[in-house]
Amino acid sequence: MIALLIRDLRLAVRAGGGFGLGLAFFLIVIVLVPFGVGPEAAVLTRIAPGILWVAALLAALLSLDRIFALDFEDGSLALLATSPLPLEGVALVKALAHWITTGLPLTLAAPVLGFLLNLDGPAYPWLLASLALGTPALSMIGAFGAALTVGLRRGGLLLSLLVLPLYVPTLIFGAEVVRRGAEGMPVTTPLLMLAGITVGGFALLPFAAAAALRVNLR
Amino acid sequence: MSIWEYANPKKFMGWTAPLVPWLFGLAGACLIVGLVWGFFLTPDDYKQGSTVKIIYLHVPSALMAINAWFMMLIASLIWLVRRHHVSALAAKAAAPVGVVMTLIALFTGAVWGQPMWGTWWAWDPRLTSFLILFLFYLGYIALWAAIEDPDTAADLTSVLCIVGSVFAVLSRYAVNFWNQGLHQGASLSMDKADHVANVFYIPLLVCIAGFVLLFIALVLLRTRTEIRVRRMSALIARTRPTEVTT
Amino acid sequence: MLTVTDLACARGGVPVLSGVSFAVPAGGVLILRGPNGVGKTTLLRTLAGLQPALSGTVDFPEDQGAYASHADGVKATLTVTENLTFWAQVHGSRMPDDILATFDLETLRDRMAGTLSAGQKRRLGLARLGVIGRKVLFLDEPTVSLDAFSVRLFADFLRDRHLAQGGLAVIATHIDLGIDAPELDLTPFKAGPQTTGGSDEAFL
Amino acid sequence: MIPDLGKYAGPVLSAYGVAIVLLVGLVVVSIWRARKVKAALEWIEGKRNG
Repeated sequence: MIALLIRDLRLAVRAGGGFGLGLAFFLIVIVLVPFGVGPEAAVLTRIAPGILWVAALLAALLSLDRIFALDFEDGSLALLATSPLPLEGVALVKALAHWITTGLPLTLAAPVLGFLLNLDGPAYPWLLASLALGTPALSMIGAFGAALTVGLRRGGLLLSLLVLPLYVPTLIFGAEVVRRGAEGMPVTTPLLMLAGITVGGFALLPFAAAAALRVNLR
Repeated sequence: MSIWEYANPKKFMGWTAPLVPWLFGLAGACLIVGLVWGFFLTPDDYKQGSTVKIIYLHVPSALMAINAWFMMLIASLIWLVRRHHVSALAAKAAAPVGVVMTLIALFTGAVWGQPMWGTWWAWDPRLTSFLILFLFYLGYIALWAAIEDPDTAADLTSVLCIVGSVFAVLSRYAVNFWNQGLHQGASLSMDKADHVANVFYIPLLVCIAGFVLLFIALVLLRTRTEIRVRRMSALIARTRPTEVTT
Repeated sequence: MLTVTDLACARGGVPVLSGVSFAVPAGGVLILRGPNGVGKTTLLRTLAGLQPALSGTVDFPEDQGAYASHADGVKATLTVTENLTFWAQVHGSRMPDDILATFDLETLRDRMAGTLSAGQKRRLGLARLGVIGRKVLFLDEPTVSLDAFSVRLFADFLRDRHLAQGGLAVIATHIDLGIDAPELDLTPFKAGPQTTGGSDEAFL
Repeated sequence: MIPDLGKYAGPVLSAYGVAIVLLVGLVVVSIWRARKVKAALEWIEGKRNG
């Protein structure tokens, strides 16, 4: 499993686009928002938590279809399926690799982009915490969606349609943590719910993803 | 004879054939009686005025929007565990019915709330939940449409339905949490039925019965169509090789 | 030891083969023959467990099967050594020192797989079979885009390393590998249009 | 015979209208497709037997 993780990370680094594209997309969305809503600092402060979360979510969505598609096309996935690695483990590791190459950089970049949106001072630690806790769930849910659509020719668009509704709870609790953090309200409940989604997702979704992969490999 | 025998496609076609027209007739009768009674013969609510008449459409369609998904979940589980083809096709057949029910619930809900909120769309937790349910239905139907092999499609949509159910429940709680306090007391939906007077309650029950019967009739009819489509493609697939060799 | 009994398999829900029975002893090879579309790939994928059989049994020691086709999972942005080490690690084994020499890849060991020629890439894909330590190989057209020299390298590997150590293989191929092995023509096992089974069965 | 709907006539009537159109539309589409598929299947079966 560690070998698979290292291979996926190495592939992502060498392919180049992996990190860069998601981050650049995140940056561009954040830059575009003030053009749409106007430069008023108070307005930006108010919508910053939600915009940051939505933009991070969309940036993570961009690279989802690559989680399994490349390995499916060149036959690696069929070879992995007949290897001693359980497909559940493969799905888990692939989601983890996706998080390290997209979710983690997004989390680290978010505070910088928070300045652009005039995010309130007390919200910064909670922005970091909520993204660090929530983006793994985005990757795991996305890996499940990617497993469902891996055999399809026009899977990319369908993948977004399937995954975005599944992202609703994560988005709600994630943005709520930041909003409450900004207003100095207690954040324990949404933070716990966010952690619950991530832990539950990583515990259960690999099984669903592996089941979908087996069907698609038939 | 085991109950599962009825799930054999041939048997299913046999025993549902005489049932469908009766169900449609009964559903139509219930709906006409319930809706006419509700629309013409019930008084206006002293507070909500004539908007209370929307309850005869909103509550039954909202109920069926959720129950249709629930039925799809059960059918998906049966398909995954016992691999009865009719079960998978019934889930496929129910989805568009569920979509229409969700649309009706959304529209009537928004229209009902309009005079109260002063706007056509309010992010009321209940309404928002139905909007999310609508998105789940869309994804489910799109996945069915995108996969060519019928068994693969049945397997994958079943997995999606199960995972989707968990997330739909989660979304319901998330949405409640997200919009707590903003529309307190303004939410209007099923629990309303508990404390409405009998004048409203009896026609409402007739309407609910009508919607349930209509749902069953539609699902049976559409499942029969799906079985025929499957049989058609199976016949075509099996005859093609002989045509090539002869 | 591989034993196949009365196997039937389907492609896209339609039965293509039925009543397939054979046995391959340790150290033996079986060559599958038959025209395109007869179901060689379907049979191999079913044997490897990638798709379920309609009926019948496939019996070989657990966790000893490996499948390989022309899509052999070679990553263009990994070096030759990295590609092979990865598959060795996944299978919990170590890369044998001489495997690169066996497939004439020694001078290429630190090249990116993406810069190899088609034939070299195929040799790399086949070298994977030498590092995973599996005894029962299911090979689908392993010699596609190999020249005569490379085919001989592969045949030597199969005979001297794999079979000599008690491995066995089922191979679908159109060319002569130069290995003395029984052949099985799949044409007689072709499922007719009236064959029962398949996912459409219930609807007919 | 039409009851006095007061100031909410628009919302109430549109709710009924849209709901009934949607329901009838769904029923009509379902029945139409059922008929079409049934005819097509019978044609194929007839060709196979005949």
